[in-house]
Amino acid sequence: MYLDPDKRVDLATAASYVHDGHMIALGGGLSARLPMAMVRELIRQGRRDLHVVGSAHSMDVDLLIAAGALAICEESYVGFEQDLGLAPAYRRAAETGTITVKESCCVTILTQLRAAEMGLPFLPVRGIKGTDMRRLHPEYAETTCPFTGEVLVAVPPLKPDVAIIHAPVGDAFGNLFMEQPYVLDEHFAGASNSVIATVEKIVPTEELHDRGVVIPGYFVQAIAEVPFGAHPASCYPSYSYDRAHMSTYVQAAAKPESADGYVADWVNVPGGEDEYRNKVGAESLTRLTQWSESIDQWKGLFS
Amino acid sequence: MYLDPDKRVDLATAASYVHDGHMIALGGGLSARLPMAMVRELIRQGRRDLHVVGSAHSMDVDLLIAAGALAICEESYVGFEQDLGLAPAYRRAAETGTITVKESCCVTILTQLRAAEMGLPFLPVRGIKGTDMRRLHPEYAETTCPFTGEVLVAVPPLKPDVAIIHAPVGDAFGNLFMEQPYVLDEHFAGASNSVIATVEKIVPTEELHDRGVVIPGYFVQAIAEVPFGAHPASCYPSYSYDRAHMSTYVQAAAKPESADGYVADWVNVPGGEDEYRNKVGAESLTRLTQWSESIDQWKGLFS
Amino acid sequence: MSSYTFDEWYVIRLARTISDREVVFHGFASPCAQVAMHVAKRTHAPNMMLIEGAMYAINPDPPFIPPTSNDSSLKRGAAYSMRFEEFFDAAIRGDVDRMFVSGGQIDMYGNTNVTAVGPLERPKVKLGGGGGGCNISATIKQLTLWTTRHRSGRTIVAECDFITDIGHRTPAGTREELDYTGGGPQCLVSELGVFDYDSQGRMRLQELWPDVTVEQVREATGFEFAVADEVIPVAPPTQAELDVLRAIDPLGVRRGEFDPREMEREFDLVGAGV
Amino acid sequence: MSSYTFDEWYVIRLARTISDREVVFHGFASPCAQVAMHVAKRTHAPNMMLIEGAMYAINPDPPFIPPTSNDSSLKRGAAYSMRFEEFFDAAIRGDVDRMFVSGGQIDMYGNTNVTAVGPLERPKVKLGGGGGGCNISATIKQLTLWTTRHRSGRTIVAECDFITDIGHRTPAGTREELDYTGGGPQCLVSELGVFDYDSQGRMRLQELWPDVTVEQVREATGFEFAVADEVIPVAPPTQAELDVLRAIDPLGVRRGEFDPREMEREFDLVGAGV
Repeated sequence: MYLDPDKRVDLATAASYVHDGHMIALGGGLSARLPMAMVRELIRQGRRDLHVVGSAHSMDVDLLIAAGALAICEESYVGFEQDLGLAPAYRRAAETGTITVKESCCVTILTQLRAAEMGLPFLPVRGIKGTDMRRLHPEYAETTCPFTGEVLVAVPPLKPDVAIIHAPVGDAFGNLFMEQPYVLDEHFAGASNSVIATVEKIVPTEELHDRGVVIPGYFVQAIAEVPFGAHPASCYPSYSYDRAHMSTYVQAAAKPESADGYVADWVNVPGGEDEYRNKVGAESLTRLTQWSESIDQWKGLFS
Repeated sequence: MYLDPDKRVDLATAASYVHDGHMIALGGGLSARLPMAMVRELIRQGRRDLHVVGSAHSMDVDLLIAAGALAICEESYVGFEQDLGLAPAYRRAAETGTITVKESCCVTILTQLRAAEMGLPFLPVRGIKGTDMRRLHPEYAETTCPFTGEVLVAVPPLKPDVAIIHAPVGDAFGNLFMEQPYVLDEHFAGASNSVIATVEKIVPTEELHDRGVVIPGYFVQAIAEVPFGAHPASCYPSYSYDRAHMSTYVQAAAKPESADGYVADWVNVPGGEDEYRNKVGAESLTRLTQWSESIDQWKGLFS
Repeated sequence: MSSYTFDEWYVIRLARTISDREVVFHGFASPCAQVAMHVAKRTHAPNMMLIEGAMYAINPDPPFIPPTSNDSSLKRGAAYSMRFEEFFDAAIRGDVDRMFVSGGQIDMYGNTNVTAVGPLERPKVKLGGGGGGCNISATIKQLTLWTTRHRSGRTIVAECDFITDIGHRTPAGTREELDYTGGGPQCLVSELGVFDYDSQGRMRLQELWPDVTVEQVREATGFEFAVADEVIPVAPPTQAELDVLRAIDPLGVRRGEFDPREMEREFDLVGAGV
Repeated sequence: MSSYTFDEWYVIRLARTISDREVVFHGFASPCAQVAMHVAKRTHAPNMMLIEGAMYAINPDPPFIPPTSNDSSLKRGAAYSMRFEEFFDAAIRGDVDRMFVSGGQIDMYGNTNVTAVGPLERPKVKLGGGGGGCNISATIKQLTLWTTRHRSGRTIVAECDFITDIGHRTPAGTREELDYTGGGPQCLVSELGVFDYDSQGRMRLQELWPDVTVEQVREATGFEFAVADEVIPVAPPTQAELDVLRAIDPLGVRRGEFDPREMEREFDLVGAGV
């Protein structure tokens, strides 16, 4: 439990809590609330050999792989759905063996996080038997129900070293408000040794209370205010996702050289997040915040 | 899952879903949000041999015992705290052996409800070992962690036939809003075969959505509008608890004859809940709703 | 009489695999299934409970289907959104009636592979992964399988290189032997035909699109499959279904699942190729 | 110099068992512990995390302590209230530093009985029950035991008729043998004295109230207990502590725990009986 009343730090300091070789959990999912600013900062700081666990993700994981920061990927999905297709860097790394793929299932990951949250050394999980998932997970075992005799797969707790969560607003203590879907963020917070949070805006606690605390601050070790910290993912109600930028990334990541180019141009820039935002451009960013003005405007962001 | 768009019924119809011998879960806890109107209606309808499961309760369980409706009590606590003391009917029934006491622990009950919610035939629970709880629960077993070798107590799922939940507001589909503490209500809803709900007021879904749905309507089989349906327990934000009435009950329940008198005077009345509310009196009820007018007024309800 | 394209008809056929009063779920990256659920809810299955993909929103009324599964537009109008664990718990304990499942490979018994084509250690194609399908395919009551890539010859295969989601039986045994309570695949809708599963859990051709022959299906399929005594043509869509479909998917995200050649298949309202 | 009553001093002594920066919990039906936590938070332990009894509210600022543990007044000013499972999960996984535990019976090792006095099948007194104490007494880091009924002679007993909450060892073994990670009882505060536990987990007298003798404690205790080399008087409360206590508990709910005779014990600010 982290009891300091004021945990505000800058992005670089927050990122320093993540060490080489850490097991990390990335908040949000697919195109929503990905902690992209923190991902970029970890790359800037040269983090290596990370082990990422979670459910369905996209550019956050792929960019860490493209930048050579990831050693083990234990997600249930990495990709850009039917719209932009397979995750280029993930695919290449998996096919050439430069990362260890420990693909998992949402239910299994959830169960392993719950084991950590509940302080239990194992939990049974229904499913897995009969599939090939155990070929990727020699660490699973079996357990027999003492009441029914049913044999179930037993999974160990999953305790990430750090959960990295981005939210629209938070307070100095680290209380976080976010909209649904929370995805696994609540469980990441409960299962991890610490949470480092980035938020669009740090507000007084009273304001946060009125909106509703989703992740309590006692799980949070550090909080940094980073506007557009999820870009190019969405962070509702602040902004929608930047489909054009995601598409630019997917095209660049298709080849190692152009992937390096993306990292050089957008991530490893001397001005950090300020420079990133400038490069994306105020006009583009503002457009993403205007999703709520009309259905046509919203829909227009996806055309 | 209960998918009817309109599940509104009267209290008597809602109560008819509870059958003799059912395992029931009562929502709320201690002096808050107890489903007292439904408890009274079950007594009026002569329900027998009920098996109640839950955490810390008071007059709801004690009144069911006083009226002879309960056969098995599997709660973690039944009483009136330090203020009004031990639960008279519960105590008498336990000491004379007229009910079966399967006292449990909040964590164990929670774990057993989770097993039902998660569709698992057992779950391990930390604790219990070394205490005398297993003397009350021969159904528990043991399981060995396949990773650490630790022996833990294994508990079976707990699937109540009916969860009986009272909330300040709901809609026709059965979506319910309530304030914290939710106690075990969410888990009762997920683990039980059905939920029957009473609410202070049924409102349009849009209004409920703005306040926030806590229990989704797909768990709810029937919903009845019953003003002061938790009295003499509280149902915030509508009203505080009626300490004087609780005290009247505790005094009456101290002896079998006066306990019968309470049931005759307050429960088995021909006019049902209308008569109950009349008897409590509009003035008393109104006073309980005025808790929010000032701190002194609120505090005054407890003096 | 207006004409319609194959993607429209296909999604409407998918929608018809849903019965009224079912609790139905689609995963992310599944626009055809996603649009099909909204079509069903707005036509023949008004009392189904629609669980919206990655949002877990209950019966939302989105203004449009966006090209990503967890956009906020997809929970508009929903009084409630499940938490992650609420949905998966419901699926595991058997409270979900139907899920849509697809895969890079699908075998005779309806097992699917969304993990990797080729050897696991050095795959030829690393697919995205299965989300939660692995576990919940065991317990959800019925599965609708779908693919828009049957014609490729690489999708409906004798044996999956990796079994991610479970069909009627795997080398480890039948569903009964594995203690699984879900019923497994009920049907497979492909861009060539519609299949059910026989009592042994094997795929069987039941319906054909009017511009496809049994021979074409055989050529595209990696194993011998049974054929129903009477193979019937897929019933044409109604104007009401087409109207609903076009209203809910103005961006045409469903089309992202198809090979461009399939887009050339166009029909009129009696169901004949034009 | 103003005088104060025993219940006030007692609660303040209980408050002092809390260290700053601890995560602390009291159960329901525990007004002395409840008030003590608010006193500690407002005096020497401003950075403790106070988890409010049956509300699971974090660091609330209630306008008064009501006579029931889940009244809405008890979450006033809290930015967050834990769900039931959030609290109990935290307690089981070891994230809670201290819990207050009492009982109708408390034995030499700090095991407590809140279930039944007398034979289990036909108890002499059926107590209310233990809430969540049974499980979480195993894993919470430190326990503060308290009783206001030591003098009765029936509370501090050689052996509990039923062990609901676990102390340092039970007939089934020590905490280590039972794989329990919590440290067990750290101290026991009674209306006669204050005890700690020795390396064998046995109760040991450390402090006495000024109006109590060791002999009186012996008479009231059901077993031979060790006595510290130097038994010190309980340190008197400060005016600041008394002010805070009186402000937070204007209804005097703490008094409900005491035998009326204890209310006659009155002191002045140097700690001597008057």
